[in-house]
Amino acid sequence: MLNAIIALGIAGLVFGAMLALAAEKFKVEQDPRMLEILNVLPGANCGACGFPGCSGLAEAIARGEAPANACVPGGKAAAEAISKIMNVDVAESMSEVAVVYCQGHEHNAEISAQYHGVTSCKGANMLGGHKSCAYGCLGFGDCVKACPFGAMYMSEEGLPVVIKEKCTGCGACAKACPRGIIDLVPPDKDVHILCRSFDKGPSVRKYCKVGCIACQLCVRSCPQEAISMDKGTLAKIDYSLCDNCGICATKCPTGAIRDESAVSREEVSA
Amino acid sequence: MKESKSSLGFDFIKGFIQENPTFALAIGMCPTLAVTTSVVNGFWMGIAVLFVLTFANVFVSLLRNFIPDEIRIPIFVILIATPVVIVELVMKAYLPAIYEVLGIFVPLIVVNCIIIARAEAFAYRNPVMNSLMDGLGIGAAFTVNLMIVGGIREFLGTGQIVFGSAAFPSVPFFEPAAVMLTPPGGFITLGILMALFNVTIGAKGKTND
Amino acid sequence: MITIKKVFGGVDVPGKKELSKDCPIEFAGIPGEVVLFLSQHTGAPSNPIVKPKDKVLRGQMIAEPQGTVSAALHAPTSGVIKAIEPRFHPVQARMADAIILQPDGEHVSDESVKPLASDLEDLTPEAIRTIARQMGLVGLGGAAFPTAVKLAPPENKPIDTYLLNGAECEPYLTADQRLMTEEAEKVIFGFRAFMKASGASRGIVCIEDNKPDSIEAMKRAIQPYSEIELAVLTSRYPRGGEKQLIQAVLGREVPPPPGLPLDVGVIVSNVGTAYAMAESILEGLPLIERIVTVTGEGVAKPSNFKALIGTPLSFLIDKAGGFNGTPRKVIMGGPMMGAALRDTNVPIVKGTSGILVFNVDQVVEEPILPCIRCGKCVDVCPMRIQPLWIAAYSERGLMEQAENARAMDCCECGACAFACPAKRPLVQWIKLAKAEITAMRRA
Amino acid sequence: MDDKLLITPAPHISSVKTVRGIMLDVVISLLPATLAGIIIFGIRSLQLVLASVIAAVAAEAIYQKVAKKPVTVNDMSAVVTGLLLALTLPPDAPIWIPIIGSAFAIIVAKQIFGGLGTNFVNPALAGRAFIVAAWPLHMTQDWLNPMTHDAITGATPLAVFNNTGTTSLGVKDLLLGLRAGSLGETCIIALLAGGIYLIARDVIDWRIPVGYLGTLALGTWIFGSPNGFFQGDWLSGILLGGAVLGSIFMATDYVTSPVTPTGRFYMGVGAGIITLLIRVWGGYPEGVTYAILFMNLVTPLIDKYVVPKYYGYMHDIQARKAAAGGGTK
Amino acid sequence: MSIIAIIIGGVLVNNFIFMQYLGICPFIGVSQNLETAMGMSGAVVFVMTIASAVTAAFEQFVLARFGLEYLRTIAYILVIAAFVQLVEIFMKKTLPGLYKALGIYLPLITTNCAVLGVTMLNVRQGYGILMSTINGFAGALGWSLAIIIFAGIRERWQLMDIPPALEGFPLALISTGLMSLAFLGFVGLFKGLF
Repeated sequence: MLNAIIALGIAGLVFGAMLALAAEKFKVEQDPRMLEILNVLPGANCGACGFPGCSGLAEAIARGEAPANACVPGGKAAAEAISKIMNVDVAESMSEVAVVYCQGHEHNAEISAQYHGVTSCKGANMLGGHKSCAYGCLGFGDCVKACPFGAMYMSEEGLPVVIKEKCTGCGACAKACPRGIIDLVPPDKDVHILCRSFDKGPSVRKYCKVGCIACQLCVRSCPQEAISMDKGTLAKIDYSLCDNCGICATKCPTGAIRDESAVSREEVSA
Repeated sequence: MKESKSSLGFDFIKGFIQENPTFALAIGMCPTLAVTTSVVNGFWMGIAVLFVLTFANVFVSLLRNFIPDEIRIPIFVILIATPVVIVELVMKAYLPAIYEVLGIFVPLIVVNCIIIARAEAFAYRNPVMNSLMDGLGIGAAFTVNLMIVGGIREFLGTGQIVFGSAAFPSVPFFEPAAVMLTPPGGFITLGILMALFNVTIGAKGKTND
Repeated sequence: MITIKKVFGGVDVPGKKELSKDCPIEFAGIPGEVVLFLSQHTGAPSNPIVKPKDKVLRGQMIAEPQGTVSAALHAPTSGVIKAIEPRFHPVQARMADAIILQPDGEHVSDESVKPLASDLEDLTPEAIRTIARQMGLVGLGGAAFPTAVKLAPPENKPIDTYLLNGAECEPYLTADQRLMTEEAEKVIFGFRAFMKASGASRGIVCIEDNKPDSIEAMKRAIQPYSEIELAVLTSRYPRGGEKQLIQAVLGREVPPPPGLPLDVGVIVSNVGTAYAMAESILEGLPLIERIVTVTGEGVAKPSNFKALIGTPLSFLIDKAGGFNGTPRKVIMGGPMMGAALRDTNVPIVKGTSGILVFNVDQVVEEPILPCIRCGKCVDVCPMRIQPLWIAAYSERGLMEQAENARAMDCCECGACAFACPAKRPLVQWIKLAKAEITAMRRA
Repeated sequence: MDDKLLITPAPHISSVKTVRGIMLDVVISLLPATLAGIIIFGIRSLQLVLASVIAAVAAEAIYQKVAKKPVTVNDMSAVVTGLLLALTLPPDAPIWIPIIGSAFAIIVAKQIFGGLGTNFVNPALAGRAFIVAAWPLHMTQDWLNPMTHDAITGATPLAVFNNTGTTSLGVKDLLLGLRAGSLGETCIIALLAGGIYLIARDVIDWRIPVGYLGTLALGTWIFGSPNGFFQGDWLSGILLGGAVLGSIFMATDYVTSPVTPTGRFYMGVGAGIITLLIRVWGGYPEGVTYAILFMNLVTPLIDKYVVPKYYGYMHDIQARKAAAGGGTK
Repeated sequence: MSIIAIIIGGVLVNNFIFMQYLGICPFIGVSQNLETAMGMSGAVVFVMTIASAVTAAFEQFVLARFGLEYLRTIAYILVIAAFVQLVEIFMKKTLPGLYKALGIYLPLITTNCAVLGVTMLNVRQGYGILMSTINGFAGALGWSLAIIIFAGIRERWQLMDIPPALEGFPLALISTGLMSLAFLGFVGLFKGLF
């Protein structure tokens, strides 16, 4: 009995002293957040997260390479604590939302060829696309796949739809779109000219029911003079001038301009 | 440290679903695989872990205000190793056959991630009663898990389930598959069970979004 | 005689040259509209020097090169400039600026179109390079690299050997074969001009053994010139790839990108380019026309045309007797590397060597299956990379791994996708990866 | 849609080879051996083969239906798996053995990893290894005598050979397959015919079977005799047991063998070494299954480290040096 | 000869992962890519070998001498934990290159049950200090072989469509099961030598 106490006591003392010494001696300058995270982590070093030990994970989280809930044994408590440490005003970053500038789904825009190859917009775009319009949406959903927040989906007609409430304005979809028809706009803007075709009016009319035919009715009707013609063939809204009045949307003969507030009003009344 | 507001009942029951150590958190794999060739082995292993876990949880929780943060891990290890040694000695004395079968996996409870994880993630920041319930709940869930895995492997591997003196009679025309008692059988059984847990219970009670 | 070295990889493809190999080159005629893209070559687009409504004459320069790596553009026939506007570019597969020319049918030549020299002795290397640049010469094998740039290797990389590429390993196409058979003398004249401009002391004409008539003609044409030799290659795709040709004929390997043939002292030019060079010197005629094979089971009368650059496909197909049945696929270029088009209302460009029309029977429409790792693509890849992995990484967006798997080395010959039993679009995936990697590197 | 032109990436022509065609070739090449098995061991063999194939196809179809994936049984890969599994069974095995084996092979070893092309072990061999571990007695004792079809007692010729280094069977019997053994492994002539067909059709790479059998022959010659080194009966060593079947039809499985020619050779040699290890010093009379399975496991490593030198490799370092030395592009 | 038998036994026959169920957590956790797996392997070989030696010495000179065998568990875990720390300190100072390669894996090893496991097995087998060291080394080699092979296989998972229910642990366990099926072939290998 005495032996046991003595042996363990001595061992404990020796090891404790050693560990304390080591902890003191090898304090390395590290990301303070990493140390904070390390403190919250269980310290079990079980490796279940796939990183070499808790410090490895803490470092990865601090660098943003691992999610806050990567620690399985730590569970919810650790995840919450870590996200608190890592929380860099996530809520405020929603300063913009994505808008898809095309309404040319399969019923609106002419399909001129059949495409068989890598099923992605990038792949189809490489071959010029299967739609007559060389500017419009290809409909394979590269943007939807790129969205890290699940804020987009493909409509039944084959156009990507942005769920405004979920969109954080990160721009991943815009980067993924090979035709550059997704842009980020201030979330309070409701009126958009949903066409990116620089083709002349007659050719647009030939292949798309909802394209901008450069008739300039919107330009003339806008009380704020916010709309101008880009390269003479495509109407464009200057969002800094637009006041959401929606008059242009009512004038547009092809329905290329969309007033979302009007749409939602209709939905409410219907 | 924020004190948990969860009820004692929840602390007990969560181990079976959201924080099921085997199926949801996938920790403590080694004993789960190694000793589950029969229900009985699983049961005793589970009880051993239950005891150690509860003991460690309670003491960590009791001492949580006196343990310095920097050296908490070594202290946890001591607080865990002590009940493990107790379990070892008790088992050796009263259940020598089981002790022999479980082999080194009894002392290895010391390095079982479940225990240190609970100590750190729960007991270190919760009151004693909650920690007690947490230890009992997780331990009980672990025991049940081991018995389920053990039961499946024992039945498929030997054709019957023996518990104490009772034995379920073998099914006619059923030729037991010895592979279930070997490592491949263990790995595959656990993998499939985990997948089943994922699509059924786990899908409903996800801890983290 | 040159011994041909062993080359790794490649595939045996059905040649199908018999459709058009005996059809003599005919002038296709003047179409109703000529569309001249400002970017028909590797490098910066040329800069238009005409305005809409301007009258131009055949051979008159209408766009000048912009920067070193660029090429001039000339009016292929006389007429009026209708517009300068975006049109669908068949090779780049996107809208690109083009000069639209309305021919007047007179086909009157500009006064600049007159013989510049009749003998190479009269020209310095510098003069030859200037002519190549003035005349808008680009490689006619497909890549359309400005010839003047190619002919001016940096001083620290001397050129010892010039290869004339008459391999034409793409199935179906016979433009080069006809050219070599019919215009052997001129081709060799142009080739000698190249050699002189580049300073190469040794020239080798490389032809695949499935063109005996061309071999015969070229053999006769090189007789007087001891510095030019003939290499007869066994036919196997992609023998005519620049790098594969150098490997087979000289046993040298070009360093991986951005390595160029001149890094190993070699320049390779297509026979069509040599012919255009000869035309430039002997006739003063810029690159305004080229030989185009219109062939495939889907055209009524496969032919080899001398066509004006900018002629619409539909015009040439009509000249070749129109469609033979319902077309399923129209390809600009050869079947291995050409681009499928969604309509025939696009013009040929300087790099267009053929137009291919397939009916349903010739078109593979198999579903894309998962990779079974048979390794056939590895066995055939002339660049000795492993297309299956690169494509798989590309499919999953793992571009860094694709880069590590040497995606950038790919020469896009299509041998892997040809060999793939699962009919996977390997080349397309690799091309996508290359585009992403290039973007990544630029960033 | 057909009135519209089709746009696809280049190339626009394609070889005649298809996945289905390749699988069909494998099935065709296995027919002689299957037929030989049926002749040698009786109609019982046919039942096993049918049970195995049907179970494999059914397992694939059912799994894909349940997992809501497109059903791809018409690519024939399940047929190949079922057939291969059946050929490795003792001819007197109960009929439920191949059924369970095939189901395990298809579902656990192949489909849950995503189906064709993604499994990392040969499904047929995984199925076989599973049933050997599950019902060892059936898999090691249910042998039949050739032609007479009566149950065999005592050790199989291979077990005898492993212990004594000799066999009472003549080369002619071995080639014709007149010996006890697994259903499809005995008739060497039929197997070789299938192998030659596959090599001629450019389906399999000769490097795997040659590397495998060559290594095994060499090893048997060196270590295979209890009397001392370099006295082993190497020919019987490769003809007895399942080495020929395994090396031609199983080690060459595309999905689970390396993609490069050199890698494939290593695969063959490695499998030969492990077979020898298990036969000469191991606890099982036969090591072909485990040898190939083990090589399946290291195939990703072989693929990663045994890669062909890319074009221009020789000049790469030189070119870099030149670039560093101020050379222009 | 018995040394060779121990090594082959540790690597192939009694492989820690496939036969002994030891060190499963890091085996599954740290096998997502080959480089990490190799770093981990190096660290495990290093620590397991020396931990075996140290605990065997501790057993012989302390526990056995004073009749304290019942404290083995607690003593070993302390010895190993302290030892790993010491190694870390030592390595950082004297072998910075090696530390860079292996150092980050060291903390993970303390709780690798294979390390404590192998020391326990050594005692049960009655191995002396030398044999313990060899056994620890062999076991670590076997563990490394397993994780490196597995990492190779897992690197391919990024190219596969895995059903969501199976993602992560379930598929890893089933794969391990299939791998251990292959390792079953080594059962009984060199039986005569043991």
